[in-house]
Amino acid sequence: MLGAAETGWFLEHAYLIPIIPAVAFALILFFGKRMPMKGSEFGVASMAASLVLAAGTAYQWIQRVDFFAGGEHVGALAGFGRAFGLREEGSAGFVEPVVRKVVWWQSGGVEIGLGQHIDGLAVMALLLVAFISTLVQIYSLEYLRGDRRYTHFFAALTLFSAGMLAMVLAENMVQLILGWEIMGLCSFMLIGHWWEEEANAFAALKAFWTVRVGDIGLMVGTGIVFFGASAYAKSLNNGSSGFSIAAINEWALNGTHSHAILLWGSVALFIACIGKSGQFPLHTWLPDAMAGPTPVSSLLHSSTMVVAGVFLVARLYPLFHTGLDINVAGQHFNLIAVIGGITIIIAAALAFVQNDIKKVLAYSTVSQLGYMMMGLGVGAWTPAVFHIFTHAFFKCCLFLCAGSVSHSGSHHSFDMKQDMGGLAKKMPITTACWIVSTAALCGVPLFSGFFSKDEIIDNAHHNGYTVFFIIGLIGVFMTTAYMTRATYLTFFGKARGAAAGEHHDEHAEAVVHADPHLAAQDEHALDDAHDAHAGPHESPALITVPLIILAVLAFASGFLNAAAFKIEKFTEWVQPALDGIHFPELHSAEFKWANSIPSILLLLAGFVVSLGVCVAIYGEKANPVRGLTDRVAPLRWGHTFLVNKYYLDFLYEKIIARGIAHPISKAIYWTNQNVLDRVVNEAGIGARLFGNWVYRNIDQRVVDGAVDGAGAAARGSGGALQPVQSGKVNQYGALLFGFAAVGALVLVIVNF
Amino acid sequence: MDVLRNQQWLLPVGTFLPLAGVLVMMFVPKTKELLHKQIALLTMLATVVIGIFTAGYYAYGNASGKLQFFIDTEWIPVIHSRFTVGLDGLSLPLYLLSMVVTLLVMVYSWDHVPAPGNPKMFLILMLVLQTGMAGTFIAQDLILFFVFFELVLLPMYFMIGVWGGEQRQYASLKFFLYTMFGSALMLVSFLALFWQVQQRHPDAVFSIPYLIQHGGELPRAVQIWIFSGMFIGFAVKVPMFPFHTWLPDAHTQAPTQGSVILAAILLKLGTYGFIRIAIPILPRAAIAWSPWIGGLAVVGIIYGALGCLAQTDMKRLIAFSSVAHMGFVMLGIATLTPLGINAAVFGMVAHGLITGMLFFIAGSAKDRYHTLEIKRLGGMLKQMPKLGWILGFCAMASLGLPGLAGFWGEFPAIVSAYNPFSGNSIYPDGVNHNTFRVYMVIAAVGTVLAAGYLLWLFQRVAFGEPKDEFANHGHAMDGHGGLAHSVGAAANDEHHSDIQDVKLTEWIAWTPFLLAIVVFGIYPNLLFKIIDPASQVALKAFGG
Amino acid sequence: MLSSLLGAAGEFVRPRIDYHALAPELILAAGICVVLMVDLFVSEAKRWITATLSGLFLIGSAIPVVTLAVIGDDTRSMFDGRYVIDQFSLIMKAMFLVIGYVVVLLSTNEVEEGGYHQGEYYVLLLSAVLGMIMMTSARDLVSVFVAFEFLSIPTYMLAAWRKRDAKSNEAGVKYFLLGVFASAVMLYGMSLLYGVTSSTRLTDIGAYLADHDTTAVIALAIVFIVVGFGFKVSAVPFHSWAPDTYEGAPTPVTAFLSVASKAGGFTALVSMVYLCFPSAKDVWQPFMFVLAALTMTAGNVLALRQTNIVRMLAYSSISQGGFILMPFVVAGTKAAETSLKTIVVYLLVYASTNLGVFAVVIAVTRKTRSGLITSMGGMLTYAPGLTALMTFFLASLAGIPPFGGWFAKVNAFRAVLEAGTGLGYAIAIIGAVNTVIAFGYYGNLMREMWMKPAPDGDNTPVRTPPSLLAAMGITGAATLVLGILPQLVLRFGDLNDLVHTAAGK
Amino acid sequence: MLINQFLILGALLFCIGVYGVIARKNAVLVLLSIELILNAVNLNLLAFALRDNNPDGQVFALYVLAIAAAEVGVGLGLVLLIFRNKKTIALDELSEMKG
Repeated sequence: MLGAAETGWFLEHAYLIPIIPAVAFALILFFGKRMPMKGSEFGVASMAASLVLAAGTAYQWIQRVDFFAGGEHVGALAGFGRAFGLREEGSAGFVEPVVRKVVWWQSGGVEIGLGQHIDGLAVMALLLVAFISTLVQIYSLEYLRGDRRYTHFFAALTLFSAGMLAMVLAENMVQLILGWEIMGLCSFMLIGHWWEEEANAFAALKAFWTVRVGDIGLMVGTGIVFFGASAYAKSLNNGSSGFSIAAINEWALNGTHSHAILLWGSVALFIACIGKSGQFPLHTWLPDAMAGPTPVSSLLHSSTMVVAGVFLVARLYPLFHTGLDINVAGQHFNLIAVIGGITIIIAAALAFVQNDIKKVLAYSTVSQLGYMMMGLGVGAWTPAVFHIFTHAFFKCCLFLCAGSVSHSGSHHSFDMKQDMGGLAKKMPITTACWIVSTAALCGVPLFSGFFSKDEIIDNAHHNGYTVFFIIGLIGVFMTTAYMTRATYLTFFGKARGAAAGEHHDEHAEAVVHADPHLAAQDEHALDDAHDAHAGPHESPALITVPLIILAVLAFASGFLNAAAFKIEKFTEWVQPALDGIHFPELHSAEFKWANSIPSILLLLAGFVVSLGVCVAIYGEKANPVRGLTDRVAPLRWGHTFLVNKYYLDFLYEKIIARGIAHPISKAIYWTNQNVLDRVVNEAGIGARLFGNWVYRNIDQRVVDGAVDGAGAAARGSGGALQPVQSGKVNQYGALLFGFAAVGALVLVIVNF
Repeated sequence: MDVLRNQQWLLPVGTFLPLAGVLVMMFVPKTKELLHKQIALLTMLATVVIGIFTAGYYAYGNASGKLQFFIDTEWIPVIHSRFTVGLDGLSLPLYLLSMVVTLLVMVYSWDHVPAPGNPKMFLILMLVLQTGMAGTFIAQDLILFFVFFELVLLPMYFMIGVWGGEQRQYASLKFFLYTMFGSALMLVSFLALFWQVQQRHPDAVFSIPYLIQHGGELPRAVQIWIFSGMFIGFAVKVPMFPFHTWLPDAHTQAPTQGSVILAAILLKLGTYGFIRIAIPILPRAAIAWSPWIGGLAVVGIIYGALGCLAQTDMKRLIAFSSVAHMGFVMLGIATLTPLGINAAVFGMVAHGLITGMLFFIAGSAKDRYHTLEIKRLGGMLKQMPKLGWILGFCAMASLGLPGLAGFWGEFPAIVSAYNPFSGNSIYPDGVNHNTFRVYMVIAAVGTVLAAGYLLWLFQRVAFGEPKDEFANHGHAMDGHGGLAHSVGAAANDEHHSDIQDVKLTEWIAWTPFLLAIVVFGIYPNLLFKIIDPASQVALKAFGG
Repeated sequence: MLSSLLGAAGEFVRPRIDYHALAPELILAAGICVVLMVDLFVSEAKRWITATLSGLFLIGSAIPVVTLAVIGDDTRSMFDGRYVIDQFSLIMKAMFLVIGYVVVLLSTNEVEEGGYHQGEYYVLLLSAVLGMIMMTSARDLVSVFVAFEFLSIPTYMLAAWRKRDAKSNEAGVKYFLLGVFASAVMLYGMSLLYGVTSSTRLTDIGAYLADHDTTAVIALAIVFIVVGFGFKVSAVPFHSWAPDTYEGAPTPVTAFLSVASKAGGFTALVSMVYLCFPSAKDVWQPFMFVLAALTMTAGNVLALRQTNIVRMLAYSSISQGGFILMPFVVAGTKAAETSLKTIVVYLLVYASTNLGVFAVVIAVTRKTRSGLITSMGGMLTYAPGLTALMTFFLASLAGIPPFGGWFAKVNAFRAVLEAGTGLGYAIAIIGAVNTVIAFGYYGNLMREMWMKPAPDGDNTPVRTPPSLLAAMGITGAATLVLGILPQLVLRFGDLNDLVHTAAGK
Repeated sequence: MLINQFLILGALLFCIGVYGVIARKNAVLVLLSIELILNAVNLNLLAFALRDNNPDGQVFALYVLAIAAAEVGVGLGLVLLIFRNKKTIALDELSEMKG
């Protein structure tokens, strides 16, 4: 009964957004090779199409919100038979999400739909993903030109976006898992794109496995929540089951359930988020994932794969909010906040010791995700979501810049210390974009990061999470510091290695080994129009244009929700009704410049200190600071500790994985072969078989052994019986009559 | 019902038609190998056509809860056994699956008759096998079930023993003695069940529907004893954890076709037996046993996965993975909920398709490399991109990736384990939910291990560079390899070397599998809609 | 003094003789004479006629059996109930005649090529069969005894038929001496029984024993009688002759011994147990239990160790005999009828299957000329048909569906379980275990045929003569039918009359 | 009454016969011992027939005599056969087949 004003074609058909790329994936698969552009056109076209749809959806959603923002919709709402939540300052009233679905499968009375759950969050994410994916695909046209598995790459990339989009607008948990896992698969294919190299293949596996470990939580959690919520979902009788997201959220809030279920459910689900969003302690796969081509890294780490975890928390926020007692007076810690906080610090710390520019960015991503998680953890939902939004732009831009650098500046190397430095002059555009994005990342006022990140920190303070407030501030300092370092090493100072245009062979060799990308595209390396032998230079338009667009957004996107200037469009559009029925009642802080002073100061401090140190260490003239970590033991220990990533990888790979893969499974298998099999054999087939089998493992004898063994016990008696069969007539007679006599005797006595 | 009665002939014909083919082939001299292949193929085609008719006349929706094409005629009154056959939602998928799989295996055998040749006998055995399998799925009388169940035994025994690998004789005998032992116990418990029922109802018969009506009346202790007999009988076939040791040997030694049929159908006989016979007839025993079944199931999941990680032989690894996957099926069954049982049946079909496919790949790889030792393989993607990517695809399907068939067997099974016996409103026997919640977590861990061994296998076999011993022959990468080749066009460029990519017959035999995996994965309701009503009926005994 | 007794017996009345009922025996008897005569007058080259003739006569004497069955009114008894034609005897007669026919088919080439004395051979064969079909109707100690000797003595000679072959002689002598000894012991038992009950008519004896409680003498008598028949059915420990004799005798004769004379023994045992001393069950039931258990177990265990195929089959047939003895254990309980049916069914199945096995063995040994199990290797390559057939038969013996054996076994278990007595359950368990053990040697043989190469690498196909093919056809068909549609065979054969007399009515 | 003496004599003969069968190695002697048993049987039968004078026992005895004759005939034939092939009739020589 909603009028045209409230909904519209785009809203109704948002489900097309993931379908288009999915179809494109199939097209690329089957006809990709036949196409002039090797199938990439399908990818780009489909992403563009989804972008248009997403934009349309966003537009109509805003319309819808405005409609509901007005007062006259109460009557319309009455149709939904919902109590109407009290209105917070600056937040719209409850806006009915557009939920449409078709029956996907029903089993044992459960009916699972396949459809869309469009609300502010979904719209935001859709737009974001579609937009970034489009840019990344355009960028890849150039970046991967001539690659061996060009078609394959675009196929996987497109499917990847499809997966993310499907997850974003998932109507229920099963559909969400579907998208979630498809992303996992594609990340496997993309990270392992150059699988000829052992390392890449392994990185791909690692990514998949680590995420998969988290998925234990996803499955278990879904199960728990499902059974918790089904009763309530049925009572809604709008066809929603215990899997439906809307149902789960309302159920979590309506308090008709034991808190234990919520607690376990949310904990389990959060484990999944830890795995997906690279939170501590499952963050280790993220840096390794850099083995993939740069566009992949940027897509994965800006807006899609890794934010999926954060997205899930935001999506089921009522569940986590109630389950983990967020914002409950006196609760100064909760799982999400703690994990997020830890992640911020440890990741940032790791970023200092990286020489690979992409790794720096990777760790920065991890730490930013930490911010988002922490934001959600401290009850700052909107800032956290907004941070997803802004972070997408500047982080994607940073990655693409790094790609651009390696593509045209450093001869496909990512090593800041070896092959970079002083590129600012040679690659002005890239440099500019980089700096803008960096500023945004560090949260320089007026840049987008400022408006999102400071909101988080501010709210942490406001909601009484003092510890995390401080952590956030420290985070700001560290972020600035390591980004300054990276910037300095890459674009300033003295040009080194490839950046200086050196190409003596052993170095080239070194590079080949450092970067399989080159190894993979050897056959085209020569006729490459702008190949690195021409020395560092600016990248072509296909690369720079996306950079510029992103850089602009990295700056401007913040103004969607610049509390400082009383602009709260984002909040208005995205934030659901804080009515305690569909969404917990959150209280967000009033923005005051005063509150942001500490972070600004720390930011400056970080910049200055880091710059100083960098000049000191990497600058031309020698000075005492240089090599400090080698001379001072505690520093050295700290350094090695960081270089080894807190030995977490060692723990996972060497101890746990190898432990399971080798000793344990070997032991199990040995048990299987030598104990279990033995027992069964002996019980069933007899000891003889086993003896033969182990000691003379020859078919022939084994089987005979088995056959004879069928009466292993019997054999003994058989042997005993054989003398009886002596062939002597008299003995036969004796036997015959003897038995008869005995039998007779017994029976006679019995019957006397 | 009368509408259905008109098509009654479908079931017997569909089941026994292969035997007609056997009859013909017996009178064709074995030197005419081509003719034999043609006859066998035609027979199976005809059978599948019948199967399609069956599926066509089958009444879907809630009707699939009751038995259709139901025939109930006198067979052996002396032992109160009747020729009772029928088809419902539980059996239909498996019934059809068995036909299709056999047909495709025949296609594959067109140019893959394993040493020592003699396609005549090989194909005849396969046809007999088909009759046995189809019969087991339609039988609605315990004795009839037993007969068909056993009929499967000998052909498989010979298939492994004659056309198998190095240790075939050992493996085949092991397979035989195990199953024989199991089915002996099964038979005894069938008879015992019958006598128990007959003492209460003198006019008792062996028909399953009848026993389902009256089995519940038996006292709990009796039920438990009889159930234990059946349990061992079926568990050996499944195979469940402590009884599984025949499986790796049988699978590894069997010829490709044998492994495929084993994995795709034979293992299902056991699980099917649980759903069709043991649980509905002996509900109280089922409840008493379910924690143990579930326990063994999850042990099997973890155990099989760890076993896989230790393997050095590709085929043996796949074989072990069956133990793990059937663990999921059994877990679903143990929950005694419609959700779980649907998951189980779906899991059976999915596992049949996926693992069957994996065995096909292993077989073809063996044809090319003449070894399946994982450490000697590598870089398959470089030499045989299509084969390599199909392997990847199946690995993904097998580790339960949503959107592919495997997921719908695993995920609902895990979920349903959160609260088992939801349907049970009749028997108040104590049930501890927490046990199953622990199982649930363990099973979920199992999925990770599955990802572990499958991807590890894929990485070691497909990624990287080909090992030197194989590097020289086979074609070098021709600029465009990759996924686009994997499922894609059957354009099948010939390379004159012993390592060549997927062949035509292989494409024909495999494409249906691959398609089915995708289709069922994307639209699982195709199966669930059929299974669901039937499993509801099967659980009636619990008042669900 | 005899005359005085006769006088005491009173006026001699000519008994009414139902020639239709006696027709099978008469035709067979005539056949014997004819064959004998023909044998005298045809030349050595034409001796095969004797085989054909005897076959014809066997079929001929089967005709009245069929007619009788079709008419199938109440039982026909003669000589005031000392010679009875009832359903039971009709089934058994038919079975024996068919067995005889198949054995003739088996023998044809063997005897012809062996250059033995064909005429005499078939005469003896026929007379043995005659003895058997008499046994089925004998309802009197005397006629039982006569029939028993009638079916035994010819087989003594047949066992030693290969005159020049020491093994064959040995087989004959052993069989003979032990057989005679056993029958002598049995006779002694019979004489005691007669002494106690002062009648030789089984029903009278049954009636007497039903009224009086068993005394030591009766127990002794019963044991001795059972021993006599136990020897015939080669029940452990009276089996010791069987392996040696089977191995030594010509294979067709072995087939005959292992099937026909065993069945003959069981027929006698049935009429004894069900008519003569059913009410003394506490004497013979435990005894039967011990026999059955020993027989099936020892048979299996020893069969596992054999290397000679015929010897292996001998032990297998011993253990099968154990399974046939199984229902006797509960013959005195409420499961009496079931167990009687079971025995008949089992005999039918066993006869067809075992004859089939021997047919195949004969066919193969014609090529391999060796009695070793290993000589069956590679059969799949050079004789797939025979292999398949042999597999059927072995499967049937092992009790694997859908071949007759499973039905017989299921029946046997059913019978003993139905009785619900302690002994019944015990024997059931022993039987179940043995079923699995049995596959040990059957499977071993299958493995040889299917999975092993020919030992001498000679893969020339086997040439199977038509007579053998016919034999295989008959037995194979019978085995399959009995397995898939047992009802066809079991429709007739309502054996209640026998059982009801057993119940003492 | 005098029947007991007959029976005791019969039992005695029976035992002797059995002993002979088991102990004698000479085929002919074994044959003879079996004949002893048969005679014991006859003695019994006749005795019983005499006791309650009905002819069955005597008829039975006649049959036994006849058949015993036949048996002996066959038996001696076999023994001759053995003797021709092995030049001995000692039974413990006859153990080619065993086990």
